Amino acid sequence: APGTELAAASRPGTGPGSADSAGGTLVYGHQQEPPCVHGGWIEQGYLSHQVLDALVSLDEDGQVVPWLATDWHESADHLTWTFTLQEGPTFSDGTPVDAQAVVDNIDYWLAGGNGTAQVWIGPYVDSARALDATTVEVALSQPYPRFAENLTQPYFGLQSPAALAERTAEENCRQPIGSGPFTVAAWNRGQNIVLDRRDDYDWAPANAAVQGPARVARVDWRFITDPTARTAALRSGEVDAIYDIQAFEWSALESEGYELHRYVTPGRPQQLSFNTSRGPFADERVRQAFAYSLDRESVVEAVGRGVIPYEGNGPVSRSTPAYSEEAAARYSYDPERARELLDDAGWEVGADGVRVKDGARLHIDFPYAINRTINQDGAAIIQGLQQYAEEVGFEVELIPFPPSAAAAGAYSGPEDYDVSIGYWTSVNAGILLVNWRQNLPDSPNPSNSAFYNDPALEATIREANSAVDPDGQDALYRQAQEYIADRALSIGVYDRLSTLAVGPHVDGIRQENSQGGPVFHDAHLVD
Amino acid sequence: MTPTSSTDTHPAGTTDPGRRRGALPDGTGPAAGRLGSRPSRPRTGPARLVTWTRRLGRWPGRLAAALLVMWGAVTVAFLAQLAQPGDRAAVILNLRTGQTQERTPAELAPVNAEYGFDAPPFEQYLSYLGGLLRGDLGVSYQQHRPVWDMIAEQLGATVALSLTALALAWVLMVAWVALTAGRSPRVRGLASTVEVFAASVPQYWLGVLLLLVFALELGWVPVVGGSGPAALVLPALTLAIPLAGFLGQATRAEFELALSRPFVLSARVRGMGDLGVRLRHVLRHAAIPPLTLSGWALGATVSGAVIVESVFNRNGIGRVLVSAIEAQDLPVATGIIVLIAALYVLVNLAVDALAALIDPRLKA
Amino acid sequence: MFALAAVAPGLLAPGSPESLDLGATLQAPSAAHWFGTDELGRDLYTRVVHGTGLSLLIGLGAAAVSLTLAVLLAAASALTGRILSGAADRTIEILFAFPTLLLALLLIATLGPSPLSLVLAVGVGTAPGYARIVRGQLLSARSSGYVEAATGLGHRRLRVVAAHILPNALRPLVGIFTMSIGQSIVWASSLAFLGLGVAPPSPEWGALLDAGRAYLTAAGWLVVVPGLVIAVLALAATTLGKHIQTRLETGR
Amino acid sequence: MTPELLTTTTPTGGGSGPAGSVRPGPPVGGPPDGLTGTGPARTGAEAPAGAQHSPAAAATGAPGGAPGTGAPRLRVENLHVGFRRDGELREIVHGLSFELHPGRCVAIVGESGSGKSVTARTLVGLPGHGAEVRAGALRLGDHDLLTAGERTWQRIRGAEIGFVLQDALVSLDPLRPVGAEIAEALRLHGVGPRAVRARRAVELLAAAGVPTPEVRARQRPGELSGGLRQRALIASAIALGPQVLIADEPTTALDVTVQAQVLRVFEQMKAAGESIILISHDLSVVAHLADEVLVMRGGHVVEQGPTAQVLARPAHPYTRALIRAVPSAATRGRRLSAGPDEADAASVRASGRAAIGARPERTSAPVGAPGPVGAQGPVGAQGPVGTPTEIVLEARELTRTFRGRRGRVHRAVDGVSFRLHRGEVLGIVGESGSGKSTTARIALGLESADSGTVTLLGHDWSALPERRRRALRSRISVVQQDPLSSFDPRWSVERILRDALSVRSSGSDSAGSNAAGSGGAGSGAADSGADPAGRSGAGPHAEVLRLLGLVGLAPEVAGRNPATLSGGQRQRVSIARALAPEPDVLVLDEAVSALDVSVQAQILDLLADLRRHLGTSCLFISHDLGVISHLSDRVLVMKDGRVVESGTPEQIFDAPAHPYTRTLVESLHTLDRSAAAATAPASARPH
Ligand SMILES: Nc1ncnc2c1ncn2[C@@H]1O[C@H](COP(=O)(O)OP(=O)(O)OP(=O)(O)O)[C@@H](O)[C@H]1O
Ligand SMILES: Nc1ncnc2c1ncn2[C@@H]1O[C@H](COP(=O)(O)OP(=O)(O)OP(=O)(O)O)[C@@H](O)[C@H]1O
Ligand SMILES: [Mg+2]
Ligand SMILES: [Mg+2]
Repeated sequence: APGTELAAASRPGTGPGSADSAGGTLVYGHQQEPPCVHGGWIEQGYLSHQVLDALVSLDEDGQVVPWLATDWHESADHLTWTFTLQEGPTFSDGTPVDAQAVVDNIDYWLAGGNGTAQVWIGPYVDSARALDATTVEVALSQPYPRFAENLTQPYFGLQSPAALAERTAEENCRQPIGSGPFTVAAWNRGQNIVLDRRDDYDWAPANAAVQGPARVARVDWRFITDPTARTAALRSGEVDAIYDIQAFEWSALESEGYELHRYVTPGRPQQLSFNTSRGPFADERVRQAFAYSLDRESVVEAVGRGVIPYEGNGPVSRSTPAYSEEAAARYSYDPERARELLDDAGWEVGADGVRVKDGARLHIDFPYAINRTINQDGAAIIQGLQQYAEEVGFEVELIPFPPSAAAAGAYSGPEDYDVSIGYWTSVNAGILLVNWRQNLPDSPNPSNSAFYNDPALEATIREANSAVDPDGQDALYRQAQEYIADRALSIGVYDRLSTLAVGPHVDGIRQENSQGGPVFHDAHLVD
Repeated sequence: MTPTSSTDTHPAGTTDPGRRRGALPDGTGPAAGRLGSRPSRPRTGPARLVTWTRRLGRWPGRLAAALLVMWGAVTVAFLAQLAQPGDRAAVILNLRTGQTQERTPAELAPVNAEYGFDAPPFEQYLSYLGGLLRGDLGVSYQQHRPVWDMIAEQLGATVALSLTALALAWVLMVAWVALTAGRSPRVRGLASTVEVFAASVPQYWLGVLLLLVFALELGWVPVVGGSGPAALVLPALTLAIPLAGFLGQATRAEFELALSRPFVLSARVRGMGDLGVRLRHVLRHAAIPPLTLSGWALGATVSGAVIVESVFNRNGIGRVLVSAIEAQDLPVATGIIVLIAALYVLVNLAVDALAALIDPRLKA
Repeated sequence: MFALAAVAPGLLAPGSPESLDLGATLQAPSAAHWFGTDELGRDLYTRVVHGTGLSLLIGLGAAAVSLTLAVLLAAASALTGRILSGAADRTIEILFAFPTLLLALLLIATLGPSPLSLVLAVGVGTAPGYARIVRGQLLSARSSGYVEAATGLGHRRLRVVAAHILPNALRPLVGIFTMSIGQSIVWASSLAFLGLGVAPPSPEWGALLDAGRAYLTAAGWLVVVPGLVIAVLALAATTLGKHIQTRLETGR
Repeated sequence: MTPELLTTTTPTGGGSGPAGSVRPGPPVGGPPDGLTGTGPARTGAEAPAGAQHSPAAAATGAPGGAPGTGAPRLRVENLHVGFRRDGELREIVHGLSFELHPGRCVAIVGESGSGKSVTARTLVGLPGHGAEVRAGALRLGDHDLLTAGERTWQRIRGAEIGFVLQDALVSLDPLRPVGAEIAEALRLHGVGPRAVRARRAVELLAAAGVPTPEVRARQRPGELSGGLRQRALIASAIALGPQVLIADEPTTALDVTVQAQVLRVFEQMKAAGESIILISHDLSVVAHLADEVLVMRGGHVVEQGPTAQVLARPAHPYTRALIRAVPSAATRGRRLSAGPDEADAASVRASGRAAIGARPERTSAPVGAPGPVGAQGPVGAQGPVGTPTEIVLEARELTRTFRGRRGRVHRAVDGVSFRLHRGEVLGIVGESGSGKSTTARIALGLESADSGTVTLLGHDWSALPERRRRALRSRISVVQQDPLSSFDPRWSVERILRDALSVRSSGSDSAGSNAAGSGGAGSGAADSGADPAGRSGAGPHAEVLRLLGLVGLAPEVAGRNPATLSGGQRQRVSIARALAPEPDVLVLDEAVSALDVSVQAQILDLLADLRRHLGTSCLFISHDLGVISHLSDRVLVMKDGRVVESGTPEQIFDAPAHPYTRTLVESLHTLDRSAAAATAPASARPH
């Protein structure tokens, strides 16, 4: 299972089909409120997964299993994929989920309707067409052996083509029409989203614990930003389950009898991307010195309290297939080495301990999107890192910026930072292409947060993405990771977690396997 | 916030000694007097007119002043937003796509055209003002919804919070001041220290502590109760305690002054008990300064709401405002500012009317 | 005490406010750590002491900005000719219609978060309130018996303003200034709470509070202590200010 | 509750009275307004009737000041009252005893601060914060007041003792209609439903002599004149028909006309058998009403006895001084202050003369010189009035309107004209709001007139722009009623006077900048450097001392802050400041109204001296006819902004022409007559 661990009293779904308590409202406390119910951000994916069904699903063993598509196969030349749909599913507006609907959605993704969906399939999918009512054929430009696996990510939830065509973007944002087990009944901004069960739902994915409609009548998806309040609300019974548990609460909640779920998100972990385009980190030695100066492991251990795993690998996390242990082992704490490298690079220790070169101080701007990509534990870890870096003569200015500023694109340009921290979830190492594709004038890649343009690296990654032999593919992915680690373009800090704490009255909440979001279809309330 | 001194107790522009004096000489003035050599002739013509415009004059004048304040507020808000760093079109694009990145001019051009950002600022300003006059606050960059809808959606929660807090503050303050004012020096010292302390307490800190004690430890009130009345208690209390301390300071000075007035003794010698005098006579006299401050305080609770709403996970204008300002969602931010200014103006008119009810001498 | 902490924090707390002790995170107050430790094992007592300087500086700076602005506006409103005075009056009213935090937010959004913009934001945010107070003082001084007496003696207006109106009206400002230091620190910490304060790991009190909030249930001292320190300082400053003010008013 | 109460207080058992005393029968008609019955049903319509029945009651009281013949309603024996502050006890009243019998009036007179009000408040159990009361006995009927608890007190107050507070003008809640205040007294003692109380309030107002009581009951104190307010207050005090009424300075601050009306109300009540404790420093009022007088000074009773005896043959020097200090037409030209003050005054005269002699002679620059001051004939109060001398200040047809409430145009000054000759005192008298102050302010150039002109020393004063006026400002100066507010609170007396001196030498604006050293070291004035006025010759400090000497203040006053001075001293500083520029005209606006009679006497004497020696012309404004007639050479009577009459005091007070003046003077005479009667031998008393 890609990184899915079930801590504490983890139970597989209690016996399927038991109609013991079909109904009730499940109250769930989430930490962030996205601008739309669907979209390219993981927070949107978590939501849309309750409402929009996808073609395929990922099971606990990392296998792609049927959902709306009962069957799929790759052509011999690996350039054509054919999906066969099950008959019967409908969108909640009544439109049937047929081949044309799938084609329309693929076109919608390709056109940028969902930024993340586009970066995953855009470079590979040429076109899609409906062969008949239940058969879709997708033509690729290059082999893309993990195409189906990628489609298990919640960004690929299907929407009613009628809704896409006829409703405004705002309406689809607020209340997308999918074929999922729930529909959006109401969105009280700042407060909650109410998801109502679709009683005629009968096309759950193959890995679902129960088939048929969801067992709870309603999910009250509350937004509780403050972690303390979230945990408190769980303890007081105001909510049945919460997302994102603080590390220091983990063992307490465990001993209090809450069911805890921990999922290490595959894809890019919480890593430091150095701005290689300008400033001190344009110099590889300075990047390496910075990396050596940090006792990342100790800081993460202290703050993470055994819950948050240390991650040495920058490009991908330990739960990602083709993870390179070797890349992860680079740059263990060695302040002496760091000092030597800085000396080498010409940064002399100044009067106040900060190194200087040509009159410029070794000043590092380190912005991070607090409460968006970085939670409170993350913020503490960053402060710990800062302390270590300053030991060897860096002057690190932490610039936490709020979620809405992040949404508005603050601190994203090459002039805005020297080092940045962030994650990018994905189901596999294909994320490398998203993050490391060159940022060129005619094909810009704003996701290349190191501002590092290297045709060789890109070529390796592209080769890996299209490698049909799984072992060969993994080797290429590892090679790319080590390449990045060698040059200290990005170093890992800790793995991003998707954690859930579930109260004693709820059974059957599970975490989706591609990204770790909660799945409420199987959940039910017990007395 | 701030004016911890009770010196400034006059309602805006009503009983302002200097101003009144300054305003008198014109109008009736020397000109009318010099017209005739016999000043005792019956008043006709100009004087009559003056009287009439005077009689009518109060309300139009105030309304004009109110409009002026609102216009000023709109302008300040507009300018502040213009002065913000970053390109508004880029912001809009990022908000639309959920991305956080820089944009190329080619990408920005259509957005600029769509929102009229390519027009000179003054033209933008005029068109914004025009929109306001039509009651159109624009459309949110973030949510692509009319600002009016967004505000309307959140207004109720904040207004309920503000009003509850204000009412609670008054209850706390009146009880506290009425019980402690004019007692022995030690009690007075303690009481006013408590007031100053209450007024000095950071709101969010208080909120967090209340949350910790009453919601987390004792479990008396819900942590995230949504919009029910139980969930209103702690947030309102959080706003009310500092406010009560603040109002208390202004009231106490006036209360003690009123207590020392002869009419208090005169009520006592009539056989009235101490508490009776305090509540029936003195309180009314001491009520004007805190009442005047309440107009401002209601505005200030909006400041408080920004904080309290995030401590208690309440929805409301405050949170919308903060996120709009952070995200440079200009129409939303300006819309809320206009609303707050309007609220301020309205409340102050109401306060003036109320003050005149409490102290009929103010009608003059 | 606060002054000492501000000027020479090292005397009261010899350690570094930022040194980590990853083996002793979130420790409750004890003999070794009077105020306990935070999530990175930093000693809260040391941090609070070392934060005094910056917190006070922000308070002082904001109070200075605020009162300077207030005096300018008030003087323009109370002592100048009709047009200027009207304009100043309106400006005060308009700014006054903005809740303090709103003005501060707008300013910080414009300037970007930093200690300096914090000072400016709080200063500008609180100025209209003080401007009204000062204006009231000026007006009452202007219409006072002694000003009339001086006019009656035939002194020039400028002299009357300089010798009587300004000194008498501005004298209470000493007290107000002290009071506003405390209030400014509270405001600054409110902004910190909204994530617009001084960036970590600075031990500025508002920042401490904000950071401690996440550990409320497990390490309440991280919130209680800085909040208490802020409130006590504000109380001390306000009380001192009031004291000064009454002393000045009673002419002693 | 009320009926019970009243039954217990109607003295039935002799226990409370002195042993073996024969209790006089209950006053005829019982409590005057007949509330003894079932309360609400009985209304006060009977009150006036009761009042008419009761002269008999008064008669049963011991006439001729022979107390102790019956059970007193109130017995006070060796009363001590002190205040504890910071642990330290300061005794204010030292051993005061008296008895109050039905239908009798005991008066307490004495200087300000002598403890009169404290005594009165003690009698209703409200002496004030931190008070400690000791007494041999303090009994009201059956109540031992020394041990009374708060609940007992609440029942006594209002119902058994009515209290009219000293500050009548501010003793009613300004926010509520007076009717509500009266009804409140009824409500507190459980009288009737609301409607009945409201009706009763109107009746009580009527009983207190308020015309159109229905209208007045709905008005707030601010809408009533002082006299009406005073009567409304009395109405609330007598609402429950208390047997004892304490009236603390019930007539101070009232116009004479109103004074007379208020006194009539008291007379009626006394006649109805009520006992009255009257506190006043106004001897004519006391003489009018009281049977017995206690003279207090510094908390001690210095003299006590039947009114006639005390006033006619005062035994104590203080009493004599007090009687002497009351100004009136009869005291014209006489010194009012006496005793040790006589010596003061002498020294003032001496130093004044010395000062005048010492300073360089002054030539009045702009005006045709009237010759040196010393050369001028004595223009005392006795001086010939009609002597044609130079006119220093002339007002012609002054008019000033104010915009009042709701845009109503209010004519504060309406065609006022007057002339002030050199060395003359022109008195302006008139009721409150008649425009006296506004006239003065226009004369001073501090207020502009709508029309009319003011001429100062031949200059068209009212038409000059302020810039040109400045040079002339030193020729006219003002002494205000409330001197404290006219001093910069930061400045010492020395600095205040130096500042005033600095404008003296200014024939031109720029003069006086040649500060000849700041020689006034040791004076305690910190900012001598700020003073631009260094006159050659005498240093500024010497000048300050000379001014202080002129107004009879010790040199050490120079270093003090006015806030720390007594009222009299402050007023003297204010006069010194006014004199500093050596003005030709001095405007005194109610300059003595706020002062205690004895201090007032000192100031009036000082003014008389100064005028005699400096020859300054005075515009003297007061609502006190006594003061005016004591001091003025000519009098202007104002009413509603107009001058209704003018002439010499003799003309005005002996043969008033205008109806308003007539009522004014009549009331004055009533009081004078009773005062005269009181001071006459007891056998000659008219009653
Ligand atoms: N509550 C109090 N605490 C302390 N001292 C008091 C208090 N009330 C009055 N005194 C003092 O008692 C003294 C007597 O005051 P009181 O008011 O009785 O004077 P008075 O004779 O009525 O004077 P006036 O003629 O001015 O009314 C004054 O020195 C006053 O300061
Ligand atoms: N600045 C002003 N604005 C409005 N009305 C005024 C002003 N000054 C005086 N008045 C009104 O003019 C009238 C005359 O006032 P003024 O002070 O001259 O009376 P006065 O005779 O001195 O009375 P008092 O004996 O009470 O001092 C009053 O009705 C007063 O209310
Ligand atoms: Mg008194
Ligand atoms: Mg007057």
